[in-house]
Amino acid sequence: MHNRAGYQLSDIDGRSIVRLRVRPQKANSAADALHLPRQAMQSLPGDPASHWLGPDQWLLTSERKSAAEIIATIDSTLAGQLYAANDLSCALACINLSGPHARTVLAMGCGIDMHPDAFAPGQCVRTNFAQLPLLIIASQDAGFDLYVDRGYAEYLHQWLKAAGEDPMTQLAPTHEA
Amino acid sequence: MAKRQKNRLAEGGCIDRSKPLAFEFNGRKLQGFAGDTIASALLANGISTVSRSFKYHRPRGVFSAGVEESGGLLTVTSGNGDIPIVRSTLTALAEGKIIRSQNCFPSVNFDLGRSLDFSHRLWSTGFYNKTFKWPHWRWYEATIRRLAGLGKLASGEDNTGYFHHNLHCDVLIVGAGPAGLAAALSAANSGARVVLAEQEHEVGGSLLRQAAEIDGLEPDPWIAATLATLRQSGNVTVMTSSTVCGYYDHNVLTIADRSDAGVKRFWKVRTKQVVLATGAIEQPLVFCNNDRPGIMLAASAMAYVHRYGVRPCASMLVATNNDSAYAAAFSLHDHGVQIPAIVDVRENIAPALVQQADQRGIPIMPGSVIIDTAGFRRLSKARIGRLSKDAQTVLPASRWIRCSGIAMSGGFNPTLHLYSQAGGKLHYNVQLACFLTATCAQQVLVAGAANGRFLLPDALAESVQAGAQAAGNAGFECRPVAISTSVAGSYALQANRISPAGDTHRQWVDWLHDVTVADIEQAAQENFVSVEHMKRYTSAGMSVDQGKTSNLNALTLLAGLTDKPIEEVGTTTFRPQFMPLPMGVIAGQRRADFYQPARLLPAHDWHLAKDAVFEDYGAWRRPEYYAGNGKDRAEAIRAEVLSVRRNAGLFDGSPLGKIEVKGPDAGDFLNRIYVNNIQTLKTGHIRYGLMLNENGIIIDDGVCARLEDELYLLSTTAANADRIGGWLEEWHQCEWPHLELLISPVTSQWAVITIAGPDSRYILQSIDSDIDFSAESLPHMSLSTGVFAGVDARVQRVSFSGEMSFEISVAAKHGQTVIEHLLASSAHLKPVGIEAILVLRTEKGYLHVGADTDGTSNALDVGFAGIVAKKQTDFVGKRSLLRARDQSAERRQLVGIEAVDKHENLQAGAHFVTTDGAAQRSEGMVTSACYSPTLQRIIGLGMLEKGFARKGETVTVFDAGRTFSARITDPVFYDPAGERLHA
Amino acid sequence: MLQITCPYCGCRDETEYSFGGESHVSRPAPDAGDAEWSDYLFNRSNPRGIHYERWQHRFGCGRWFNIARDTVSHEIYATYEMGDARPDLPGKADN
Amino acid sequence: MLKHALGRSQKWPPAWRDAMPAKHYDVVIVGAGGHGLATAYYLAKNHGIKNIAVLEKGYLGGGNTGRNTQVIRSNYFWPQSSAFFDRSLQLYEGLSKELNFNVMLSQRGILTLAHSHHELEGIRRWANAIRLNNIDSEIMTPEQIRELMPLINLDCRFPIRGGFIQRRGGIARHDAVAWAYARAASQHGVDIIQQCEVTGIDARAGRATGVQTSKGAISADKISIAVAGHTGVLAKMAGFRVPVTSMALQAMVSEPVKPCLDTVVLSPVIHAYVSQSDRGELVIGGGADIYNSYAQRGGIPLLEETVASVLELFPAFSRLRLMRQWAGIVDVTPDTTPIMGKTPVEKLYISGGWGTGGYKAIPAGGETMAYTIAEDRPHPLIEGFGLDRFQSGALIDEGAASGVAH
Ligand SMILES: Cc1cc2nc3c(=O)[nH]c(=O)nc-3n(C[C@H](O)[C@H](O)[C@H](O)COP(=O)(O)OP(=O)(O)OC[C@H]3O[C@@H](n4cnc5c(N)ncnc54)[C@H](O)[C@@H]3O)c2cc1C
Ligand SMILES: NC(=O)c1ccc[n+]([C@@H]2O[C@H](COP(=O)([O-])OP(=O)(O)OC[C@H]3O[C@@H](n4cnc5c(N)ncnc54)[C@H](O)[C@@H]3O)[C@@H](O)[C@H]2O)c1
Ligand SMILES: Cc1cc2nc3c(=O)[nH]c(=O)nc-3n(C[C@H](O)[C@H](O)[C@H](O)COP(=O)(O)O)c2cc1C
Ligand SMILES: [Zn+2]
Repeated sequence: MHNRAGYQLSDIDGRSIVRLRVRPQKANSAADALHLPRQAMQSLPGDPASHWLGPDQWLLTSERKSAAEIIATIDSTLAGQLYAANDLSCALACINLSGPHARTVLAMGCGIDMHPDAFAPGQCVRTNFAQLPLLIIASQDAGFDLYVDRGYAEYLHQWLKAAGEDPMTQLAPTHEA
Repeated sequence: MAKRQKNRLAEGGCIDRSKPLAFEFNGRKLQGFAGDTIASALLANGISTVSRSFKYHRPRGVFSAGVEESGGLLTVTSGNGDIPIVRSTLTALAEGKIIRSQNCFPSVNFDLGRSLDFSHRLWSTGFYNKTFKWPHWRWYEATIRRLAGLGKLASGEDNTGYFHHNLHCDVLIVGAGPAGLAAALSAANSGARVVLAEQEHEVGGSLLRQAAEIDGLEPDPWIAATLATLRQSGNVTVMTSSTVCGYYDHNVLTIADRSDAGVKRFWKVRTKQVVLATGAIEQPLVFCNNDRPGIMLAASAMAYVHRYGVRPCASMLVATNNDSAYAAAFSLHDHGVQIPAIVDVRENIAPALVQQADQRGIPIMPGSVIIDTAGFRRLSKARIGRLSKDAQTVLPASRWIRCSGIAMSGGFNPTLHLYSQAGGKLHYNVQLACFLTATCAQQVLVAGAANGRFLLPDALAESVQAGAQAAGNAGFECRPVAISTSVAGSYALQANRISPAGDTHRQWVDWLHDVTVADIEQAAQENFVSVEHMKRYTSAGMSVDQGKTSNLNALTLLAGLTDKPIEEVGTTTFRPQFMPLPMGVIAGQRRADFYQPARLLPAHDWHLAKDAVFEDYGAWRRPEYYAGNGKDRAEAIRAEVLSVRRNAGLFDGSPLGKIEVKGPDAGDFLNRIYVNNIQTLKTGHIRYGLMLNENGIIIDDGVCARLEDELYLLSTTAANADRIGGWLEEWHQCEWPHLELLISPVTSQWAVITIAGPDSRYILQSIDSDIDFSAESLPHMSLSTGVFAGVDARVQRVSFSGEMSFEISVAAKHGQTVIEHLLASSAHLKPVGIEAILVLRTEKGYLHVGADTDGTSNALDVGFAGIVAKKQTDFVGKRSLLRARDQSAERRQLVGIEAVDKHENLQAGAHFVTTDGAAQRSEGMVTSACYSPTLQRIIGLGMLEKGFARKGETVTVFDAGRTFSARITDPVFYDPAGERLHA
Repeated sequence: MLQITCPYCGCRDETEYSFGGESHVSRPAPDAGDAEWSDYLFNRSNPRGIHYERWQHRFGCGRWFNIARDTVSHEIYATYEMGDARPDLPGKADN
Repeated sequence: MLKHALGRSQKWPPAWRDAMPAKHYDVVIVGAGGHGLATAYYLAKNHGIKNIAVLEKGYLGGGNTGRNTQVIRSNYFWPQSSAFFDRSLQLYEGLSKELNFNVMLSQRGILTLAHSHHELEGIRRWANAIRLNNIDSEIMTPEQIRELMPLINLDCRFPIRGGFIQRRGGIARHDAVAWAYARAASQHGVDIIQQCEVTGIDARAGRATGVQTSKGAISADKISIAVAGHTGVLAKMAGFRVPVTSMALQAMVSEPVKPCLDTVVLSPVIHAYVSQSDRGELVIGGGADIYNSYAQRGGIPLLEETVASVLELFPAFSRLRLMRQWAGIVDVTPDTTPIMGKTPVEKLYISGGWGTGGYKAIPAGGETMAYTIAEDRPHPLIEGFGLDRFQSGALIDEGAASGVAH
């Protein structure tokens, strides 16, 4: 039996991550002011990229800007309003999952419909994945970014690796007797 | 050399004669072909007795060709241990399989357990309830247990890969017989996402076992063409060897998938619509000695010739109450099986059938039934009797007919297990003598034989509509395909399945549990007449096939015995699993390390390198102690404690729950949450607080820091962080949504490094930092922020050890470097694990929620009466503390304790006892205890009735049968004045 | 496995949520008598039929919301936000 | 038995009589589960009351009594619980003789596991409390545990550090208990009326006078409710509220195999318990689905969780097949202690709140309720189990104190 993994995992380090939370009544105005997605499960590209977490919160991520810079922009835009912008760059680890069987692997861990029509590039979803809270972002071109509490990153990594033992996640499924 | 397969036909069947497979059965080397099941290969080799029955150890043969199998349940070795109770009729043969009979000793052909059969009258229904009472059941239990059980637990390593998958679709079609395939064609045509699941290793269902013509094609080409169309459509997933086992709420179904060797998958399917095209299961006839090897279901016998190219026996008597067995008889005949007669309960038989039988020279015996069979190990003959006019008795004259097998048909019963699981109700159809669908709670359509359409044209016509309708219901265009068939056929039936003659003790109803007609009669006599009582008393339908071939006959009998219509008797409840499935499949990947996730500290690797011994505390994996230099547990903990008391210790407190609460109403909110007054807390300061539930019970404690005017940071115990976060949200969102505040959990963002001990200030001051660690600018219970060792840090001066102590929070990614930097800076600083911290806090009398308190401890029990009394405003749990019971002085209260004899081994879990008359009574217990290296004796904390008033008293401690004396003390053993804390 | 529709995120598995018990239970004032207080603490309507209950989308958006669910069939008749009034469900009697 | 084996045409006597409801009874008991039937039996036997009806909406013993995992033990933390449950165990020990029906009591021991040093302390606390309640309880080391059950995996995800065993604990055949009481009660003249659903409770001036049923109205001097998961529904008919939540508690059985587990084992952390029945199936229990339910069926998440837990403890069971999964509706109280005794309605009594653990309580539950009904005051063993404790705050919280409720 040959094992040709139909997916790849890579750790993504150094990304700045900020969570913004506002009062639900103020969510739309904050979203408009900061160009954040207003629609459920929506991710918007940009620097920072912004991802819908709930009707009153977003995750902002950036490769280039520091968390402090992102927060400073929020501070100036939402000055005088109640909001909470927390740097979570360390709290969350990010694992990128890509390859033709990435969706197969994701569907092994959670009940989200992984059909590309139901979860398309440009969308994000928070779910219970293999008993963990996980944010999955379907990027336009680079598979999926998975954001997990850093304490659980090792577990998640091992879990995702172990999924490769299922021939369904391998490039040439083996059907040996 | 493998023997010739004596019952294999020269041609035909979906097997590949060019791929022989060698296997072993009870030590005999045999051969089958690719495409065989174990059962078909055994039959091909002329093996009739394959196992022994559960209770009477009767010889049994292969009984069916499908999921309803009761005889061919065998132990199979396949490089994955010896697996018992394998369904030989559903398991594809593979090279090298070693197959054994089970439930027999010493061998399947000569089984000592058979003596149970000869004394069967002793073991009738309920025998264990009525006997074995004297002198006591325990005298018999072990023997009975050894006799019970089908096969031995699988042994050896389990190398199977078990995996879970989730799937969403619009239409799930269960069963890929002609009905399922037709429904799939229509559903696919609409553009819906379709899943078609079939439990057998190939699709086709009953088409594989019969001659037919669909769209001008024979079965095999039509199936192949249909599969090709479905695969091309792009929106259909066809799954084989995939049994739909459970139908749960909200249209979620589970599939056990065995399609890859060495791998078992469990699919959880969420679907908008379900089409059940699960076919029907042929029901057996009940007559005397109807369980001998060679007796099988007629459609199954037909399956062996058609699908596997195997003659089940050389000559088969066909017995039936309906038309369908004629096709079996003709098929068998046409494939070289001798048919001595067709025994039909009906007087009037369709002329077309009679004519076809005549053409083949097969005699028909109308109005007749089998009344007994004979044969030693294998069947040799059957006795036929003629029914009286009313079919209630058998006329005296009878005759024996020689045969080596019987193909019987009592008609079909739709496979509605999943329908019932889905909340479907069944009703009894008198004409078809079976149960059909009535109404269902969930979104399900039933088509084909499962819906009583036992003729191919009807089944196809209905199914193309059902497939389209399901897609339509799921929001797609309803586009049925057209399928034509020229087969006509007939399915007339007369309801009698049970022979009116013979010894009812020898008429099997449930083959697997050896339940006979006599057992059911007895149950009825004893008034176990509810169908559920009958089931439980006789255990009919409770074995591994869950009554697939016995339930209908059992309740037909019960109806007769109680003079009720079958409809009124009703069925027992159908439950998952439709077919039993290995527990490993259900657990999936959730094994060992993946059973529950472990949460690692930011500096996990560093702890590992320092010889930390880890244990799980809540979700976190934390250093219990550091076992450097071969230290044992106690020794290591002692040294760690002393390093804190004498110099300084470094403790990784990162798991501490951290939640920010921000907003103009944050203070107000927290004041409602904590027992303590938060409104008087000043910016830059910290307060210890207790949280209660509404019943006044302590649920957590921790400190609350006011970082800014409108920003607070709460610390919770590590294990409770997530729970408290959720709890705060619930109060805010559900009870006080008008309060202007935001709750932000930030636990993992920060590594928290605690430096505690008399040297701690000095050590911190030696590190490059702009934070002033002096007692004046950073007194106990205050905080400061700045740059520390080159990174941003917040320092809280709080203590869980009783020493001067600083909690340094830095971004988690810097945790390890800061730890390394600190340790490098001073030889006096030693890492300490969680056990040392627990000793330190016990010495200081600090509460450990969950150890010193449990779900019965309220705030007053731990000395919060003063704080509660002073606080004017309401808080969660306050009202409960006002109940007389909660205020009572009789309650268990927190105390310190030490053994009078200081060498006495005082342990947590011991109880305080008082003597109430003759009996000892617990007055509470030791909740924490440890050897205090500081005080050099064992000390403890406990909860004791009226404890606050009993300081100085000597009490009796009980532990594992021993008692000894102990003294009640103040809980604070160390530095009661707090000089070291405030230093 | 229940499929519960979060008003904010859409339909998800029951395993994404925490169950919060009966909704619309009002918290008495602090000066409530023992009887009223214990009724609030412990007694719930626990109906065989429609149960108005609250759930938190714990693994998703974190919001609490209400649903009306039949405790026999488990069918969910309505989903509504925290603070909204109990919806009228004509024809769906409490049994 | 032999008589029947030899004589062909011998008829078996009915286990119990079918009865049509009379107009009036001295005592009407709602619910023919173990508790209702045992109460009727002891009322007749110990208190000489003969004019009794037990009304059952389905078939007798078809509620939780007929679907539970059979665990019997008396190793409770609080003295009140221990005293009551041990009385029950003692009655169980003589039950087959008393009722002349083998209930197959198998005192094979029940072992509770600890998975960390701190749990071991908790176990010590618990085991000591039990011994002080005069109940047998022994702490065991991992090695002793392995000897008792060779298939156990001591090094599971949460390694087993020890446990404690009550050797007198074990299992008894659930159906047999219901049938044995039904048979004995019927012999004492009790009317057991099946397919008779109580739809209303009549009261006049705060005093219960009768019931409305699917078979008509029945008047009674005294009425007792013993309907387990439906306690809340019946209380509502009588106009008061009870602090119970009805939930679907799941159980499952595997295919039957030869003996492979001789003790009942339970883990509060790896949440599952398992024993092997005399017929060979593993009988497995876990938790309840998290939401209120009156549906006697279970969901997938708990199934997975429970099976995964069993396999953590016994990896050797991975290839054993699960045969059937079902659920029963249990009425869980806030302190996991039953509700027994009088109600706000005079002459109306209640035995409920049995939650996940009332099977083991059936004999003592019946005995003490019979006393309570006959004397119109709580039996001393159940004085603390009344409804009034919720108002006073005098909860008897087993779950909170020991971590295990049932
Ligand atoms: C899966 C499971 C596992 C369990 N495991 C254990 C265990 O291991 N050990 C243990 O000690 N306990 C266990 N229990 C709990 C135990 O089964 C119950 O506490 C006990 O059986 C309760 O007995 P009962 O007679 O009060 O109720 P039941 O046996 O439920 O009887 C109540 C009867 O009342 C009837 N009824 C309800 N409403 C009406 C009405 N309106 N009119 C007429 N009749 C009505 C019901 O049909 C039912 O037959 C378990 C329970 C379950 C569900
Ligand atoms: N001659 C008769 O009297 C008679 C009786 C019954 C069926 N049939 C034939 O069958 C035709 C009907 O075809 P059909 O498609 O309705 O039935 P079918 O028996 O051909 O197909 C049902 C299929 O469902 C599968 N199945 C059942 N339960 C399953 C589960 N839980 N998971 C996965 N697969 C499952 C079976 O393995 C089978 O392949 C009739 O028209 C007739 O030709 C004839
Ligand atoms: C201890 C115990 C053992 C059981 N063993 C079996 C069994 O061997 N076979 C079986 O089919 N069901 C078994 N059951 C389950 C019952 O068939 C049934 O599912 C359960 O009593 C619930 O009833 P219901 O499914 O009719 O609602 C057992 C139940 C219990 C409580
Ligand atoms: Zn949501």
